[in-house]
Parts: sequence; structure tokens; C-alpha cells
Amino acid sequence: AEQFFPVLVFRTGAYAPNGTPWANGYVDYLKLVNARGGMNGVKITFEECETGYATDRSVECYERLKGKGGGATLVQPLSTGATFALTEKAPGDKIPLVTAGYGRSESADGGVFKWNFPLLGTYWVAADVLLQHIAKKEGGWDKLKGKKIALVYHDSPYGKEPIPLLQERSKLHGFELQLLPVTAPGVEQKATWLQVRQSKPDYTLLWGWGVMNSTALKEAQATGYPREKMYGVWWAGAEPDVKDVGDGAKGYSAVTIQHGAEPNAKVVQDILKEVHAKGQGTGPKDEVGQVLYMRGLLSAMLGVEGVKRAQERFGKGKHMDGDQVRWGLENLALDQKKLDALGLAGVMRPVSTSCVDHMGSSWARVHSWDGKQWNFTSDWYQADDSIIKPMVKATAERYATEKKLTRRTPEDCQS
Amino acid sequence: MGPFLEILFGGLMTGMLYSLIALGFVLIYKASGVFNFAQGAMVLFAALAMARFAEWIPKYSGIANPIVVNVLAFAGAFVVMIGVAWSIERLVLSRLVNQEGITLLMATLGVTYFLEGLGQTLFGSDIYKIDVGMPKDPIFLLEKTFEGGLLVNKEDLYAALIAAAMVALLALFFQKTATGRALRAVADDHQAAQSIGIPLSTIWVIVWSVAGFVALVAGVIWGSKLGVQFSLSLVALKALPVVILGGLTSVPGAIIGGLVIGVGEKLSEVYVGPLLGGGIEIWFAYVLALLFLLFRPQGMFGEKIIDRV
Amino acid sequence: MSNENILLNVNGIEVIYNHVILVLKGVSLQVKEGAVVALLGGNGAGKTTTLRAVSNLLAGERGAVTKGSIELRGERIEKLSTAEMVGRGVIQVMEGRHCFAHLSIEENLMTGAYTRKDGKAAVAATLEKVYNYFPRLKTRSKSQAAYTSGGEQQMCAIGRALMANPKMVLLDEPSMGLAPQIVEEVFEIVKDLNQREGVTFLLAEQNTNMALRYADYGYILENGRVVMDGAAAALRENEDVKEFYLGMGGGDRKSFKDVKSYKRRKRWLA
Amino acid sequence: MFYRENGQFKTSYRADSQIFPIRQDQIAIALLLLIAFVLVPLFASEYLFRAILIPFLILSLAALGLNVLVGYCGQISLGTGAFMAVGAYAAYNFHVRIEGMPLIASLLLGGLCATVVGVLFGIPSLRIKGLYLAVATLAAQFFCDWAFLRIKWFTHDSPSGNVSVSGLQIMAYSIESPVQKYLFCLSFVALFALLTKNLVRSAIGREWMAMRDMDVAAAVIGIRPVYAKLSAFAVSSFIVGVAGGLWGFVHLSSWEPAAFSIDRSFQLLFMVIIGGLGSVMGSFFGAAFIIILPIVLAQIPHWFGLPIQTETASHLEFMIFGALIVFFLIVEPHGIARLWSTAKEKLRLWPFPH
Amino acid sequence: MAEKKIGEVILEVKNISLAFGGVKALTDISFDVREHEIRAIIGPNGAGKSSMLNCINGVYQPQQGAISLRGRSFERMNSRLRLRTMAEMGVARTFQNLALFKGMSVLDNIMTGRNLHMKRNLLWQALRWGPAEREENEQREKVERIIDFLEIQAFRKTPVGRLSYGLQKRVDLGRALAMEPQVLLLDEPMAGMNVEEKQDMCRFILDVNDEFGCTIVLIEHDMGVVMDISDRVVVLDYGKKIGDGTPAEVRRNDDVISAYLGTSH
Ligand SMILES: Nc1ncnc2c1ncn2[C@@H]1O[C@H](COP(=O)(O)OP(=O)(O)OP(=O)(O)O)[C@@H](O)[C@H]1O
Ligand SMILES: Nc1ncnc2c1ncn2[C@@H]1O[C@H](COP(=O)(O)OP(=O)(O)OP(=O)(O)O)[C@@H](O)[C@H]1O
Ligand SMILES: [Mg+2]
Ligand SMILES: [Mg+2]
Repeated sequence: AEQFFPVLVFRTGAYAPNGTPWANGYVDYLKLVNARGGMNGVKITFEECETGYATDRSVECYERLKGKGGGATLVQPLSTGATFALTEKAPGDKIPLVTAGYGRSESADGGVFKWNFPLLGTYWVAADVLLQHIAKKEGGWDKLKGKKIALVYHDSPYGKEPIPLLQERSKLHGFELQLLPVTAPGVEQKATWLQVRQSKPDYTLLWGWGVMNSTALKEAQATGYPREKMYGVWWAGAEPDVKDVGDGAKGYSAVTIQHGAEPNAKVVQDILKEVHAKGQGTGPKDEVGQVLYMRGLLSAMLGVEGVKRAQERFGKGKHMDGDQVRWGLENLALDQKKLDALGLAGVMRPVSTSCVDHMGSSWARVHSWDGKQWNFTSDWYQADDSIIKPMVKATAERYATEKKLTRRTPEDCQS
Repeated sequence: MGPFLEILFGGLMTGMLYSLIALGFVLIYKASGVFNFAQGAMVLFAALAMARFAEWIPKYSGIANPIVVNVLAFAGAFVVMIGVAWSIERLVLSRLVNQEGITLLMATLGVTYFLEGLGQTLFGSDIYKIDVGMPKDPIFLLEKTFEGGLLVNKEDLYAALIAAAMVALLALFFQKTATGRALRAVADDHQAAQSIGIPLSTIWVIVWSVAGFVALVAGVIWGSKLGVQFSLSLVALKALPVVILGGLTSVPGAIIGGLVIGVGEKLSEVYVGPLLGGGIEIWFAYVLALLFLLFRPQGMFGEKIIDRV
Repeated sequence: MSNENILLNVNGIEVIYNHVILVLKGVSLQVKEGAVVALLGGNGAGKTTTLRAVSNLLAGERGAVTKGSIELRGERIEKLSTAEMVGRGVIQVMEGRHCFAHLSIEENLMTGAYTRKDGKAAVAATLEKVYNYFPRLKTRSKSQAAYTSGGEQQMCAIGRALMANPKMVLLDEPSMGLAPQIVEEVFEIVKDLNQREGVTFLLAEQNTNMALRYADYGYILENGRVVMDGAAAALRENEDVKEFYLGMGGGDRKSFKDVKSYKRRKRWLA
Repeated sequence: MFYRENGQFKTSYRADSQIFPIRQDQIAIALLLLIAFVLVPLFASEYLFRAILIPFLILSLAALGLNVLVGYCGQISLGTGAFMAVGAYAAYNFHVRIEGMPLIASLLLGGLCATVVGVLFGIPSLRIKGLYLAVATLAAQFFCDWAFLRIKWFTHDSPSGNVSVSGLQIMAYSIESPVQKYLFCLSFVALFALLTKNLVRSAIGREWMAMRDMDVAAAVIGIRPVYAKLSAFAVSSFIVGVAGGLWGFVHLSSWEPAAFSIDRSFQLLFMVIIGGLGSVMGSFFGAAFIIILPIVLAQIPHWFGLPIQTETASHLEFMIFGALIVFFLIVEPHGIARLWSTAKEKLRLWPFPH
Repeated sequence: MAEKKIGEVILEVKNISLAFGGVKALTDISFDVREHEIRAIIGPNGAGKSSMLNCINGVYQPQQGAISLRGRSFERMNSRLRLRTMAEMGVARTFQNLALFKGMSVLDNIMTGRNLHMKRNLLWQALRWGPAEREENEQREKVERIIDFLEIQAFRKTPVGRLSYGLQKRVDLGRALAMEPQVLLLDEPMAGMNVEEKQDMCRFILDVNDEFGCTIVLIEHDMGVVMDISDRVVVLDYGKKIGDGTPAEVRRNDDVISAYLGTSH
């Protein structure tokens, strides 16, 4: 049997520098699985489709690939816009959407969003962890009172996602939140950073993507804003974001979605040995194990594990259909033992999902750029469920009423 | 006062950079009546060539001196741009003589796609670095007068100076030489220009080469600011209101327009933006240009639109 | 006709516009060095098209010569560019003026000298000559061409071509829109340049009377074919020509008021 | 031989001014409609519907609207995306805020809102011309992009600025399956195409074209520039607005302002230019060229099993697409529609040229 | 031929002056045009003839003086309204430099001339059914008559941009005629025509004038035409009026001879 994975990527255009390593990691992992005999003997087939990060091209790719190879196993839209559009289509097609580290935050609620899997963390997790880190630095939540935190964000749904959480926290702890939108694509940010210079926020959160990130760092340098006070989301914390800023980005930190750059992880070594050494590697060798590469790799891993989990229930060595894969994804139980076996020791923490919790983990760390590479500079944090959960629930409920959906019943969860 | 001056100054600097790109548009429009949609792609292409040459030259020839490398890379990239200009004339423009502006605009769109594809194929689609030794850190002036000093960005300052020099040169060229006159004639009426023996192909190769040069300079400056990657081609969009505000046919217009837009958008974002939730600078530039055009439909320095029976 | 001094030899050309519209259906004509040849014919006969074919301005109109040949001093020229034709001394004055609207009259004239290599002084002298021919241009020299009167633009277009010091001029309806005195003037200029500087002229004209008075030879074109040709003097005496092109059916010039019926078909059998 | 109008004599002006005066054309168009309405729904795959036909139809409609403005009235617009957005968001608001609002009414009302905005941004056209006018429409584009992100009311207080609709119905008849959606769009498109064709070959259409070709002369013969230009803006933005509604409601179901970004505006403008300015048919050709061609190009390597990397393939796709645009323009600067009619003219003469 | 009946003054130009920057195009010009008359304006190039038409027609606004049509004057209207009112009052014109709608077919060009007579609104037109269609066909019939007359049937559906210069001038005339004007302003309608074509055109102008009682103001450089068909002639030179009267009078006027006619006529 074979299992087909569509791979929506962007290897050209404005976002290519960020999209390419992700795609390389994703594909390399699939190749690794195949090199080891597949998923319990089920070979993975896959096909890349170039979206150019455009929603309509993404929809076209989705439609083109969803029926191939006996039906798509799952889809990773790899863009917030496409996620929104596909969220409406996936239920009809019965295809799980895996959006590891992006997508809509409220889709963590599996009771409403049956087919969405924002595994490992949503933007609310990212924002919460960043604030926790800052609070810890300052010496406690109470020290945030009267402080000023600026959010420099990509002016789009993606950039606006963290705002509700930040507002919630700012009400709670009494810090001032300054919102500074940057018009896409973000090549011109002088006004933004002059504003930062003027209002002198104690911390600045960076919610950018693509060229916006490096530009922000360069403008921060040009206006003398200390990079040590800048914290990025995980889409603003990879090599392409800082590479050409070099020393100028020294001291800048970003939250990571569990992993960072992991050149020494076992799984990376395995890929180098079993895929690249055989001349089957997808990208340049020296980029294997970089941050975005790892993100792609882990996304693929989660999908594969979802299928394997489903096989445990529905029959090993068989082809899994969308419904079954969905069940697998919402019953993931990646404990430490499994992670070690996968070569992911030290890369991530255990993940376990459920019918209601489609996120599976809300742990994250912070890493910083030292001018040459990313290094972890914090311990693990867990996002505060007591804040996030009600927000997720409320937003998801609203979505459900708007769409006239009913919450899934416990029986439905069994299917 | 201090912040205001800083913003004003920052706006002027940004405006200068817009002008540099606007200049490329004006040049080609003025000389052939073509609104060159491919200007952004040319900036990207030139910058990519420069960045990769600067990477490849030390690797394959062993020359290590960064100045020599940069000069060689720049020269190489210029040669590439001349090649681009020549091919565009040969394959596109010469076959579309005497067609309407909108057709030519469309053709440059085709060129855009082609250059974007070719550029990424030849030079890659990652982020590359151009390092021509531009200083990145800020300097502070008048620290006595203002608290915290007046922030000035040296990189911007150099860039603005270069832009100003190029604009001055080109303005002279258009106004004072016979070729300049011929270029304007071509823009007015391809066929009549042909009929009196102005060799369109030569003219176009020259103009597109010059525009290629301007694109290269813009690419180097913006590239050293932003890093060289695909987004560079999007910067061209920012130059659009500049060209139109300044007047499509005016070289000095490009510069004044750039300054006005630069200052206008920065001041508006900082002082008006917060009232409206921010992010207004993009439309503000256009509304500014629009209001101005209501009073002067040909832009600040554009040639008067002829309207006569 | 002896072959040596044939400057321009158009041999059975067909011209098609837009790949479908056949306009010239085999036109042949010859222009001797130093001659003034008139090309006559009604509206839409193909005069302009013939001139465009010679000066290679067809491409811009999406037209093409599909048959026949055109030779200049024995050299095939269908493949040359217009600029190269100007380089060989052949210049066309386009019908409908085509001045550079944004340039001043003087700048318009100066662009005409773009191909000249003989120095500023010589160009200045020619400019002076053109101003002498058309004093009206001098008074308007600083105004933008778009804002001059129709006749002034016509003078500008003719003057601009003269600025190139051409060997051969293709004049397309030079008299259009000009006051009678100026028309006379233009034809005097033609005669003058022809006799003193040996410039050859091929002129498409509706003012048949004038054209045949100054030309040596004439071709009559109807429907894309040459229907008659001959020495100018002979044509002037031809009865048909008299009736249709000179308005002198039966010998005398008729008053325009007394012409009784319109819509008489042209009687040339193509 | 086959394509002749010999022997088809028109005995009345009415017969002569039909949309397709030649019998062969009438047959062809009837066949086309038959195929579109009957055969395609029977045989096309879901992929074809969802990824190609529906977007193609909707964007053709938008292109048609834009063609009224740019092609017929000569006013260059780069704000089409904005007018689509207005149509979509307005329709959305009617849909969710007013209980029981029929779908078609929402869409048409959305179109009306777009009309208002279009006319508003069209006012500068009374003074500003040509490329300079592009700035006014760009202002509309960026302002609307910004407004739909920033003003929560438009998005029914959705925090991210993203909205979604579902459960489309016309009179208890739901429009869910690809075929239903396709037929729904097709009906809109066919109807609007017919109405537009009627407009452009009537007095108002001639007024638009007169404004486009020579506005002073048009004013001299008594055409009111204000009325002509603003009516073009109105008609155009109405159609574009409805297309925007369809794009949001039927194609995407869930969208963010980026779905109607400046890229969309450019895309549509390019469709009408390459398809043929001032030609109803051209809008369809253009949409087909710009939407379908890249998709086809992207799939060619797969069809032939060529082992090309995604990256290389899409770079090649860019280059080929660009080259094709230039190629078509060189063959016929007035767009594919003109190429088509030239081809027909040739066919008319075949096999005896001239 | 029956003596034609020349009526009251229909158009009166009083002390018009027009300058563009430093260029005085018209200085203190006065003349009148009577109903049913063929009034010619002649003068050397750049004398201000076309500018005069532009003033009458409302394209230019003279700085001084007044123009009245049937006793109504238009100074205080804005230019858009002025042009429209002029058209509604039955003033039509042709242009010296072609001002056709290049992208439209010959038929459509001439049909635009009938737009003023078409009353159905936008919705009717979109449906093109019943009355709207009937109206369209009625107008079409009138236009076909003009096309017939101008002998451009063969080019009915050709875009005018593809026609030769002379044919385009005919279409321009056709468009003006389609307006069923009461006053027809013609700016060098016969430039670029040969004698035979000019004869046809003259006959036609005379017919329009006789049968429909159309008043005609004609600019023409062909003295033969002017002398033969016009009733009265105004002569302009450098923006000044130097002569006014019947052709015969003008021909004898010394100023006119030296400024324009020269001795050969
Ligand atoms: N660009 C063009 N495309 C298509 N047809 C054209 C084009 N130019 C001219 N024609 C056609 O070719 C024929 C001859 O045109 P041409 O301009 O040569 O005539 P002409 O003799 O100069 O007439 P005129 O005295 O009116 O200027 C006409 O029927 C015209 O419609
Ligand atoms: N819009 C304008 N702006 C500036 N000058 C103008 C304008 N219109 C006309 N003129 C000038 O006014 C003078 C009169 O022009 P007009 O066109 O009326 O001449 P005309 O008598 O029609 O000449 P022709 O017989 O050559 O057509 C000319 O010198 C012309 O340059
Ligand atoms: Mg001609
Ligand atoms: Mg005149």
C-alpha cells in the first residue's frame, strides 16, 4: 500500500528564502521514512506543488493533489491565508489540515474544528511564552506593571493573531501595549522604528514574515534600538531572518516552537547518512538541521506519526483514509520513548492530542542569535492554559454559531 | 522638536531612495513612452547579479580585496544589464514599434515574468548579501540641543547623496543634449521619429542600458539595506506614487516627488497613524498624490497633457 | 528609360495590412535621379501605402510588403530600417503632420538634423534656410508644436525633413491645410531644391493641378493599381485626367456650384 | 470554405446588428453554451470545477467589468481588487447581519456598494487622465485593503480580519457541490456578459468609447463627460463587485483582505489587456490565458514525468509565461480577441486568399 | 435655380478677443452669420480661423467679447455645459486635425452623432429589447443614409484608424451630419481631396444647405471652392479681420489680396 502526501511549498518568489528550507526538511523526512521501509511497510508517495505563498495558487494545488494517490493523507497549507480558505474545504473532502505553528489559534479546539491540527502550538502560545520570558527576566509578572511593550506586526490576519492574547495579558498585568502595524511585505519600516525610538518601549515583539524580519532588525540597528530587547515569533527566528544582518542581529531572541536549530540531533544525522549521503537529499547539505528545516521535518514527522497511530487502530500496513488519519492525529501519543526512537531526543517534548485538544503541546523555548547561530537561552515554558483555553473556546464557539455547527459529541470523537 | 526633525530627515532619506527607483521609470517613459513595469524586476536582477558576482569572484579567482571584488562585480552586473537591455530591444521593443502605451506596458509585464524566472534560475532564490561597506550604525548629531541627539543614518545619507548625483546628471543629459531631444521625440511619436532617421533600436538600447544602470545602483543600495532577494522587486511599487506625483516625464520631478512622498508618509504614519490604528503610510502616499493631481493633473513637473482639437 | 540613373525602382509590390487587408496589388514605378514624380489618385487609392513601403514605415502600421521588390540605386531595400533609409538620404514627410507634440517648433526642426554629421554650423545654416522658406515658423519657433495651427504644423513637418539635407524626399500631401500662397511656396521650394541641389522628389498629392505643373512624370493609382502613367505634360492633356483630377471636363474649369450630380463612379478599369 | 457569409443577406438593420450576425457564429455560440451548461456539468472532474472553471468564471466576470472601464471607457484602473473587496465584504455583511437575506440579493447589494465606492473613486477621472488616473484607483486599492483590516465592523468583529460564509442557498436549494457552484457562477457570467454586450453596442457604449478615443471631440458632439465616465465606473464596479462577492462566497468561502490585494488588480488589468481591450470576448480569453496557462505550464513536467525540481519548474513556468505574453503581443498587439477575429477573417477568405 | 432665402442673423460674434499666453490668436473680431447662409472664413495659416470655430463652438472661451446663437449667449456657462448646450442647439462641426474615435468602426463613429437623439436609459439599453431596439434601428437607418451618401458603405464595419486620411475626413463629416445640425461648422473639410471629390463635397454642402436649410460656416483654403459656393466671406489675418463681404467684394479687396490671395487668383 501507499500513502500520498501532497506537499504545498513555495520555493520561488518573495518568501522563497523561508519556504525552501521548510520544504527541504519536510521532503527529506518523508524520504527518510521511505528509506527505512515506510510506515509499517506503507510507502510514502509525495508530490510538491508550488504555491508562491498565494492563496489561490494554494487552493489550486490542494484541489489538484487532494485526489491523487488514493487520496491525500493530509495537507499542510503553509500559509495563514490558505489555511483560512482550506478550513472551509477540508471538512467536505475529509482531509486533515496540519498547521504546525501557524493557522488560526482557535482551531486548537477540536470540538469545533474537526479537521484542523495546529500541532505543537498556536500564535497565542507563542505570545504567551514570550511574555512569560519577559516577565521572568524582569523578575515576575508584577514587575511588568507600567512597562511598555510594542508589537511590530505584519498587517494581515497572521500578524493580528497574537493581539487578543497580548491585550488580555496587558489588562491582567498592567503593561502598556503599543501596536505598530507594518504594511506587507514590510520593506519600508522607517516610520515604525522612529516611533519605537520615540516611545522607547521596554520590549518589542516582532511578528513578521519574510523580508519584514530582516528589515526590522536592520532598522532597529539603524535607529539604535537594542536587539536584546527584541523578541520574535517563531516565524521570525530562523537563519534567513538574520543571516544577512549578521552581527547587527546579535542579541535578538525569538520563541521557538519546541525545536531550534538542531544540527546535532540524531534524526538530522540519520538524514545526512541515509538520504543525503545517497545523493537523495533535497537541499544543500549544510542547511540540514537549520531552524526552518527542522520545522518542516517535524511537520512531516507529526503527519507520519499520525498515520502510524491510525494504523495501530485500523490495521498496520494498510492505506489510511482521511477519517482514519484524522483519528490518528487526534490521538497522538508521542512520549519520550517514542521521541528517542525517532531520534528527536532533546529536540522536542512529548506531544499528546485528544479529540478536543488538537494542539497537543504548549511548550516552547527561547533562543537567541549570537551573530553566527541560534542558541537556546531559556528553559522550557508552558503557555498558561487558564488564559488561552477560555479564549480558544470563546472564539471557536463564535465560529460554530456563525457556521451553524454543533460541537462534536463524545461518540463522534470515537470515530 | 527633536523627534519631528528626525522623522522629517528619515522621510527625506527614504524619499531619496524612492526617487532612485522612480528615476528608472521616468527615464524609460520619457525616452520611449513605455511605462516600464519591469523596473522592479530589473532592480532585482541587477542586484542578484551583483551579489552573486561578489560571491563568485573571490571563490573562483582568488581575488580577496573587497574593493576590487565589488568593483569587478559591479562592472560585471552592468555588463549583464546591458545584455538585458539589448535583448529587450531586439526581442520585444523593436517588434512593437508604434503600438499603444498600454500594449507596451503589457509587454514589459511579460519581461517582468521572464526576468524574475531567469534571475532566480541563474542566481538562486535565497537571500544574498551585498556588502559595499555601508555603515549600518546610527550617528547622533546635536546631542547638546536635543535629548538623545538627532539620529541620522549614515547609510541612508550616502545613498541619498548617490541618488542626488545621478538625478542631477540625468537631468542635464535630457535637457542639454541632442540625444536627449531625440529621446523626447521618440516618446512623442515613434513613427515620426523613425521617419526622420532617429535609429530607434540604438536609442532604446542606450536608454534601457542607462535604466539598467540606475536599476543596478538602486539594487545595490536597496540590496545592502534589505538583503538581496525577491522582495526587492516589490520596492518598485513604492516608487509608483513618486513617479506620478513628480510627473511621469520629469527627472527632477522624480526626486522632488520622492522627497514629498517620503516625508509625507513618515510624518503621517507617526503623527496621524496612531489615531487611525496605524499602517496608513501606504495609502497616505497615494491620497497625497491624488489630492495634488486634482490641482495639477500632470504631476508636479510633468509635461502638460496636451488636450486640443 | 536608361537604367543608370534610376534612383528608385518599385517593382510589382503587394502590401498587406494586418495579414489580411490587401491594399497594393502590384504597383510598379520608377523615379529617376533628379526627377520630380507625382503620385496621384483618389482617397484610399494606396498612395500613402506606396510611400510607406518605400521608406519602410509599414511595420509600425502592421503592414508588410509581400511581393515584389524595391530598389534604391540598384540595392534591395525592403529589409532596411527607416533610419538606414534616412542614412541613404531618403526621407519621408508623413501625411497628417506628425509633429512631436511636446517639443517646440525649433526643437522639432532640430531633431530633423539628428542624422547630420556635418557640424553645427551647417545645421544652423539649414535651419536658417528653413526659416527663410517658412517665416511663419520663425515667429512661432518657441511654441510647443501641439499648440500651433494646422498649417504651421504642416510647414514644420516639411521643414523638419529638409533639415536632414536629403537626397530624395517622399512628400505625402504636402499641400494639405496650407494657404494657397504657401502651397505655391512649397512647390517653389520643391523646384528650387530639385534644380539647385538635385534633390529627387516623389510626391503624393491631391492637388493634381499643382502637382502636374511641377512634376516631370506622374503615376495615377486607383484601387491599389497603377492605372496610368506618363510624362506630366502628357497627363495634363489627357481627357480623363482633365475630367477627374483637374475638374475641367470639356475643357473649361467648371464652377463648383454648377456641378450637378455627385456620385459618379471612377471609370478606371482596374 | 466553411466559414462564409456569402448568401447570408441581411434584410433589416435588426438582423445586421445582432451580436453574432453570421450563421456559423450563431451555431458555434449555441454549441458553446450547450457544452458549458450541459456537457461540462456531466463530465468534468471536481478538480476542474473547483480549481479551474469556477475561478476562471469569476475572474472572467471581474475582467469583464474591468473591461468596461479600461477597454471601453479608457480609464485605467488599478483598483479592481478594492472594488471586488467592497463587493465581497458588503455582501458578507448583508449576508450575516440581515437574517434571511437571499444569497442573490446579498451579492447584488454588494455590487451596489461597490458601485458607490467605484463612482466615488471615479470622480477624480473627470480631471485626471491616463496613467495619472492609476494613482486614484491605487489609492482606492490601498485604502480599502487597509480599511478591511483595520475597521472591525466590516469584518463583523472578527479579530483577525478574516471572514467566512457557508451554507449558501437559493430558495432552499443549496449550492454546495462543485457542479452547483459552477452552474451558479456560469449563470451569472452568461447573464452579465449578455447585458454588458448589449450596453457596449448601444448608445452608452458608444459614449464610453468616444470618451476613450477622443474626449474633446466627444464633448463637442454633446456627450457629457461626467455622465459617460461615471456611468462606466458605476457599471464596471457593479460587475466587479458582484464578481468579488462570488469570489469570496463561492470560490474561497473564507477570505482575508489579501485575497483582493493589489496583485489581483494587476492580474485583472493584465487579463483585459492580453485578452483584448474593448472586447467582451477578450475578457474571457484573457482570464483563460492568465489563470489557466500557468496552471497548465506547472503541470507539464508531471504529465511527461520529467524529473524537474519544483523550483526549476516554476522558474521555467515564469519564463515561458513571460515569453508567451510577449509573443502574443507581437503577433497581435490588440490582444487575443483581435487575433481571433483576424483568424476568422482569414478563414473567411480561405482557401482563396484575397 | 431659385434664389435661396437668406434669413435673419442666427449667429453673432461681437468683439471677440482670444490670446494664448503671448500669442494673440484673435483680436476684436465681429461678424454675423445669417440663417441658411454659407459663410466662409479664409485667411493665411495661423490667422486664427480654427480658433474662431473653437470659440463659436465653445471649446475655447474668448477672453473678451460675446458670441450669441439665436440671441442666446454662453459666456457664463462652464465649458462642459457649454459644449453640451451647443450640441443640443444644433451646432455640429468637423475638425481640422482628425478627431475621430479611432477604435470604433465607421458605423459607430457616425452613430455617436445620433446619441443626442437617443432617449432610452441605461437599463433599457442593457436589455436592448422592445423600444430600445426599435430606437436603435431607427437611428441606424438615418446613419445608413449618410454612409450611402459619403460612399463609404464598404468600410461600414472597419475601425476608422485603418482608413486612409481622406476617407477619415469623410467620416468626420458624416458624424457631424448625423447630428442633424442647424449650424454646421466645417474646418477644411476638403483638404486632402482631389478635384472630383471636392466637387462631390460641394454639391453635397449645397444640398444640405438648400434642402435642410442648414447654416454653414466653412473654413477652406481652396479659393475656387470658396468663391463658388459661399454667400459671404470673412477674411482673417494674424487674428484680425481684414475683410468681410461677398466673394466678389473680398476678391477685390487689396488687403486681402496682399495678405492671402496673392496675385495669381
Ligand atoms: N494601417 C492600416 N491598416 C489597415 N488598412 C489600412 C491601413 N492604412 C491604410 N489602410 C487601407 O489601405 C487603403 C489605402 O490607404 P492609403 O492610406 O494608402 O490611401 P491614400 O491613397 O493615401 O488615400 P488618401 O488620399 O485618403 O490619403 C485604404 O483602403 C485604407 O483603408
Ligand atoms: N491652444 C492654443 N494654445 C496656444 N496657441 C494656440 C492655441 N490654439 C491656436 N494657437 C495659436 O493661435 C494661432 C491661430 O491658430 P489657428 O489654429 O486658429 O489658425 P488657423 O487660422 O486655423 O490656421 P491654419 O490654416 O494653419 O489651420 C496660431 O498661431 C496658433 O499657433
Ligand atoms: Mg494618404
Ligand atoms: Mg486651422
